Amino acid sequence: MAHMTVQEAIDQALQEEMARDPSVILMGEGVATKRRHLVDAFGEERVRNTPLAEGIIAGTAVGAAATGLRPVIDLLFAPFLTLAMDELVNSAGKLRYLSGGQFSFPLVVIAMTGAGWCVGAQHNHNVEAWFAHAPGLKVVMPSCIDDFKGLLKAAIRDDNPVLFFVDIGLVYSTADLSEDLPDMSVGQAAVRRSGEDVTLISYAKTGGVCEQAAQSLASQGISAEVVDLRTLSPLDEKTIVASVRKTGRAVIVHEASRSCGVGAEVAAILAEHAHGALRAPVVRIAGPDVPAPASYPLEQAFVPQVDAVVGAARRLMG
Amino acid sequence: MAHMTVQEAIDQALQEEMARDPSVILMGEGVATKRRHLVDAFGEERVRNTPLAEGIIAGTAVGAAATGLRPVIDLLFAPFLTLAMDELVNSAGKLRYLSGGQFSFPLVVIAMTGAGWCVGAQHNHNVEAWFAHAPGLKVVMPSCIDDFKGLLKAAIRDDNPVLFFVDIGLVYSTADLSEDLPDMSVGQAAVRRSGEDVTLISYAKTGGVCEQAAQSLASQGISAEVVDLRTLSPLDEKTIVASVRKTGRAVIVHEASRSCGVGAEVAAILAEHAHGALRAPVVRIAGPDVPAPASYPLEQAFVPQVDAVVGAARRLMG
Amino acid sequence: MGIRRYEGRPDELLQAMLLIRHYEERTAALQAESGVPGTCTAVGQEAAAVGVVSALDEHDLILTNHRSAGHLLARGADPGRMLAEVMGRRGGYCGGKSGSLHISAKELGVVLTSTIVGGELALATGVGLSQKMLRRQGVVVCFFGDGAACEGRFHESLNLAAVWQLPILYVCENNQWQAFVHRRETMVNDSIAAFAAPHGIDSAAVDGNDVMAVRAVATEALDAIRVSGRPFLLETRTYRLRGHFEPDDQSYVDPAELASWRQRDPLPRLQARMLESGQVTAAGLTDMDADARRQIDTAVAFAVDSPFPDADALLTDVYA
Amino acid sequence: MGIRRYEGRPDELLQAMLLIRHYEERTAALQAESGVPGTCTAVGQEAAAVGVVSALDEHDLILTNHRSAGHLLARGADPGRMLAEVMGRRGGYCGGKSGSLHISAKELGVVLTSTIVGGELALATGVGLSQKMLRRQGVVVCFFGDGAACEGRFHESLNLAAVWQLPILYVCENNQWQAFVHRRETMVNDSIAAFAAPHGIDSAAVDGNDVMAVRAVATEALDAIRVSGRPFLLETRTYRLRGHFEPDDQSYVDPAELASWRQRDPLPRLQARMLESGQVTAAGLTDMDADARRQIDTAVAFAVDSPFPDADALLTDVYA
Ligand SMILES: Cc1ncc(C[n+]2csc(CCOP(=O)(O)OP(=O)(O)O)c2C)c(N)n1
Ligand SMILES: Cc1ncc(C[n+]2csc(CCOP(=O)(O)OP(=O)(O)O)c2C)c(N)n1
Ligand SMILES: [Mg+2]
Ligand SMILES: [Mg+2]
Repeated sequence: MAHMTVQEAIDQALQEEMARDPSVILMGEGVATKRRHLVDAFGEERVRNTPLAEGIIAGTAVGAAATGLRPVIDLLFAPFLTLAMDELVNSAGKLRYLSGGQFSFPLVVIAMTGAGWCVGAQHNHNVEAWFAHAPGLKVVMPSCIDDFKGLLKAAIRDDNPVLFFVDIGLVYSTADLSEDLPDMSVGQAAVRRSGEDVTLISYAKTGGVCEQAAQSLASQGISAEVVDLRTLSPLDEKTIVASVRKTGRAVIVHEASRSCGVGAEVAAILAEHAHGALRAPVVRIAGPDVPAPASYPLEQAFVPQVDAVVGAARRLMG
Repeated sequence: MAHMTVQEAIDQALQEEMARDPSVILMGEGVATKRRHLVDAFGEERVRNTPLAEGIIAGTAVGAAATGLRPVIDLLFAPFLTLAMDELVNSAGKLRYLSGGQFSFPLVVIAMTGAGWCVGAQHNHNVEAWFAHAPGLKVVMPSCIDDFKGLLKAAIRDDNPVLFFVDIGLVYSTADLSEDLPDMSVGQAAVRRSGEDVTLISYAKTGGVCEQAAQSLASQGISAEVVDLRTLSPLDEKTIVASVRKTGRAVIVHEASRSCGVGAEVAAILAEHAHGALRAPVVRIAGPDVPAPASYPLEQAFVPQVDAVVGAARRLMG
Repeated sequence: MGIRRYEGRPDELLQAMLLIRHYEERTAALQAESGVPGTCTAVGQEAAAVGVVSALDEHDLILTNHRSAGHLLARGADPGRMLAEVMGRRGGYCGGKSGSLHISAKELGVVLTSTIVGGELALATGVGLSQKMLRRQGVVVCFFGDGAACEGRFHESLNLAAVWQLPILYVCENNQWQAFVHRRETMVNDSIAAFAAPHGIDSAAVDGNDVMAVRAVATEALDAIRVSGRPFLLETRTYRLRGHFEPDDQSYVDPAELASWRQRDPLPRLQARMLESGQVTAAGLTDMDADARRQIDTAVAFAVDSPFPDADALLTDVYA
Repeated sequence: MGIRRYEGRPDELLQAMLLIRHYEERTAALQAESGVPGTCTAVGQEAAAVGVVSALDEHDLILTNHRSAGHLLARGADPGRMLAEVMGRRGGYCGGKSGSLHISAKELGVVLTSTIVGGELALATGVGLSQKMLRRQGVVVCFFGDGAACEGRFHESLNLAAVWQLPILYVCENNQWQAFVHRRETMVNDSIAAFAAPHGIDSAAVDGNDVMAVRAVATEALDAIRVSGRPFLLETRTYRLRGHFEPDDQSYVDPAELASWRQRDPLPRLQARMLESGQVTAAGLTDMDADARRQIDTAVAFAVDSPFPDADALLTDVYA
């Protein structure tokens, strides 16, 4: 076990996959500057700084993916994905289908998002749900260091386009990275803590919020199960439904805005497939439907807090 | 009452609002060609063909809206919005907030979407949920001719950016347009048909599907209430919840893909706020999570059909 | 049918142009008569397509857009499978899922067709990067319209190709129209080739209705790219003689402009030149025309016979 | 504090440049010492900002980006309200919601600041359209970086402004860096001004570290725009002497390049010229420096005293 930042775990994943497969390349505004060691290891051909133009970076990745390379692109902050939506949604997501299966698009898009740096809504906007609502794409958003490494490796090996979102609040957090990490695959949720009374469902930074809430609840005699979605598309419906069928109560937590977020999808799945088991209303604790402010206390107020999760779970217990 | 196409009703709305308010302008790829009569009425300054570049069309609208004009832009087909996401989401949706309220953005974006013309997924992709998941924007998607006119007028008068989606399947449908249309405002759902046993919730083209389903159900002794959302953001939660509290059952229908669609939000609202009243699982009948195919029978198979809605409602009745 | 090779003889080029012309007019007629889905035809632009495609070798790759029939047919596509695709039939190049707007045919090296205007420009650099990094032969040819040159992606693509030295032949088919907007309404200057220089790219503009001229300049450009590995921008100046998307009554088109370009129709122009120089007889021309027409008859029969896809095709080909 | 007017005297310009320099260095110091949020400073680029802004009249409007402090301060912004905004305080220009990256000040005509690179380019045409259609005086000045010139929006914006004849002065502050990427890595040619001509726009490039030269060419360009109503592209060639975003150790910067540009620091250059020509004494310079420093001291005190916004501010200013 090695103690390191999430950023370093991401680096390891890139390093290992680039070493394993010569068709993996890395492109982005500053990747060759910031990940100089990868240039040293794999050369300037495979680690490329780009012009400042997200659309063509993404388009280049899509074109390259269809013709033999496995590009990983770093588009920096999630709001910048707005400049690459055509390439990601209309090309990467649809051209396999529209061509009758002639092409596949093994590529990974990395982007940071979320509160923590007081940079405001043009750098901090959790748009992962957009891509869950776009066909042909997969969406991964890890909550812990092992998943950052393991799921990035899985995303690179996946033959489909994968959006890999990195929660800003976690980038420089440190933790122990497991040695002998098992091979992971995209699409599986994890039950982080087993419980009987209520299921707390979340992803990314709010995974930690839910684990803290579960501890607090435990001390109050409430047994909470904690489900970490890990992959937002395709969603692991089975794990979600099984947990809530067991506990009968669900609190869904994420930082992204509420309306049409991933939490809405989870709640809908529960309303459809766990209706009989639900002993209380489903509750969502989500970011408000407002842009993310820069001011520190406002940014904090945007993010779901442990207290709110604990309070919601207690209310559900009646 | 005049019989006309939806396209003509949209024209009337534009005509009336441009006559009423000289700051309303219309821009887009071909608007001056296709709506020559508006050029004749209001001049080339106010009705402008643009270069083929959705990003700058939208950006121009946003900049103009903040400084005294009320632009309406026609971006043709919804998938082309991918090229204007930065301007719509990061600028129109956020710069009021980030500037501490210094600017407002009265503008309307018109785009067509949906099945009916066999044009495939790069012209037919229902992305309205993306904008419901983006703060600061409003989203309207009418189902009937009166609403196409009345809500477009309301959207133009609204001081906020409004996405106005036109279902391709309705554009050339004809119907009687009410004279003396009352002033409408963005944000209100409509109960199209009152019922006791089950609520059918939908918008756009599937509104008609639900009304047909309700008729069919009536003949089978099931009384269905039909709710037309009309505005997808902000959602009229009150009307939705009140209806389902009354009927105890809900079938949500839309053509957009299921995952993280507007139907997910509606289902989540019901799971949160109508839990006690729900006598059966919530059901969503939505487009599949795949791109829209061009081939006629496949395109038809993509769209929710009356039979499926009737079947779902019957199953809920047990 | 595989990739079509050309020696560059006028009769070969004429034959390809006739096939395209008959294909396009037949799809338009089928639309008008039988409600077959509409298409974006490239009638009047056959020389621009055939001039460039005939200059390619079998390793070269093509990216195209909504107005692609000429490129595909010139490359050797089976008009039957093309029409089947237009009609949404199983026998189409994409199994009916594409319809006319995004037909790719990987077997012909026609990859990643996009109907998003400018879409192919964003993808071309990636294809060029693969060619370069995987040390493959073959230039990437990217066809796009004058309208696409208004999208910022055009510049982003040229710039990246220049910086990374990618083997891409950019071909702007400047047909004077962008759907229902005249090119003049969308740019101040008349030259699209002129956008190349500030990006550090060589360029040329050519009479796009003269197939031999197009072929000559395309050949030169391709040779230069094969040597230098650098991109090149070729503007073919031509005209869209039919409307944007069938049906289209062209009521918005200045009749004088249309008439003047009809005078420059690339087919009669090539035919006249061949007659003049004795490369063909009048009877020979009639035969060639009839032959192309027959091929289209066969194609229609194939397409009409091809079944629609099964319902379960709705859910396939989404993920690899 | 309102819009600042300039007669164009060197001492006025120097005063504005000193204020910016001290402001930027203080924000960097506050970041390093007190954990105040980081900023994108424009140390080394003061002449480019002051040269242009000092040439404006009170009707002109400014759009800027993440590296905006110089533009705002030159326009007369209160450094206290600027710093309060950086610190997320209620007394900031945007009530703390913006932070440093998108500070607008409508009262100064600094509108629609965007930290999306190229964002201001997409909005500028709309502001220009309002000016034109509402028959308002005032040119729209749009500041952006060499990096923004890589985004397609740059071209889309220039093109539309040319076609619609919008009164926009585009000012590219070519500071040789795009965050952690050198400009040379992102384009083949060295001239950004050269992109104007194919769009039908006039342009000029100027030594961006010579404030008098910048002011002169900006004045000329603005005069031309006021007469013609047409856009103009001005490239100011300058250098980002500090890092991209504080803290930044600039370890990736070639020390020789950095040193050579330090030699051309616009402040000592102007000071030396003023001394030489007798426009100021050494003591005068010392006084001016101390004065700017005092203004920043006052600003810091104001900002630190300004309270954070109330919690309910989270939900306000979303819809009009
Ligand atoms: C991004 C985008 N915007 C608009 C359209 C609608 N559209 C299809 S073709 C076309 C005109 C394209 O003009 P040009 O690039 O000159 O190609 P041409 O059709 O003339 O061959 C338009 C506006 C589209 N498909 N994609
Ligand atoms: C669309 C977008 N991409 C990337 C970024 C991250 N970023 C912020 S500033 C910057 C560099 C901008 O370079 P340039 O335009 O030259 O302006 P400068 O910072 O040099 O003033 C980058 C990459 C961003 N804010 N927006
Ligand atoms: Mg054209
Ligand atoms: Mg720069």
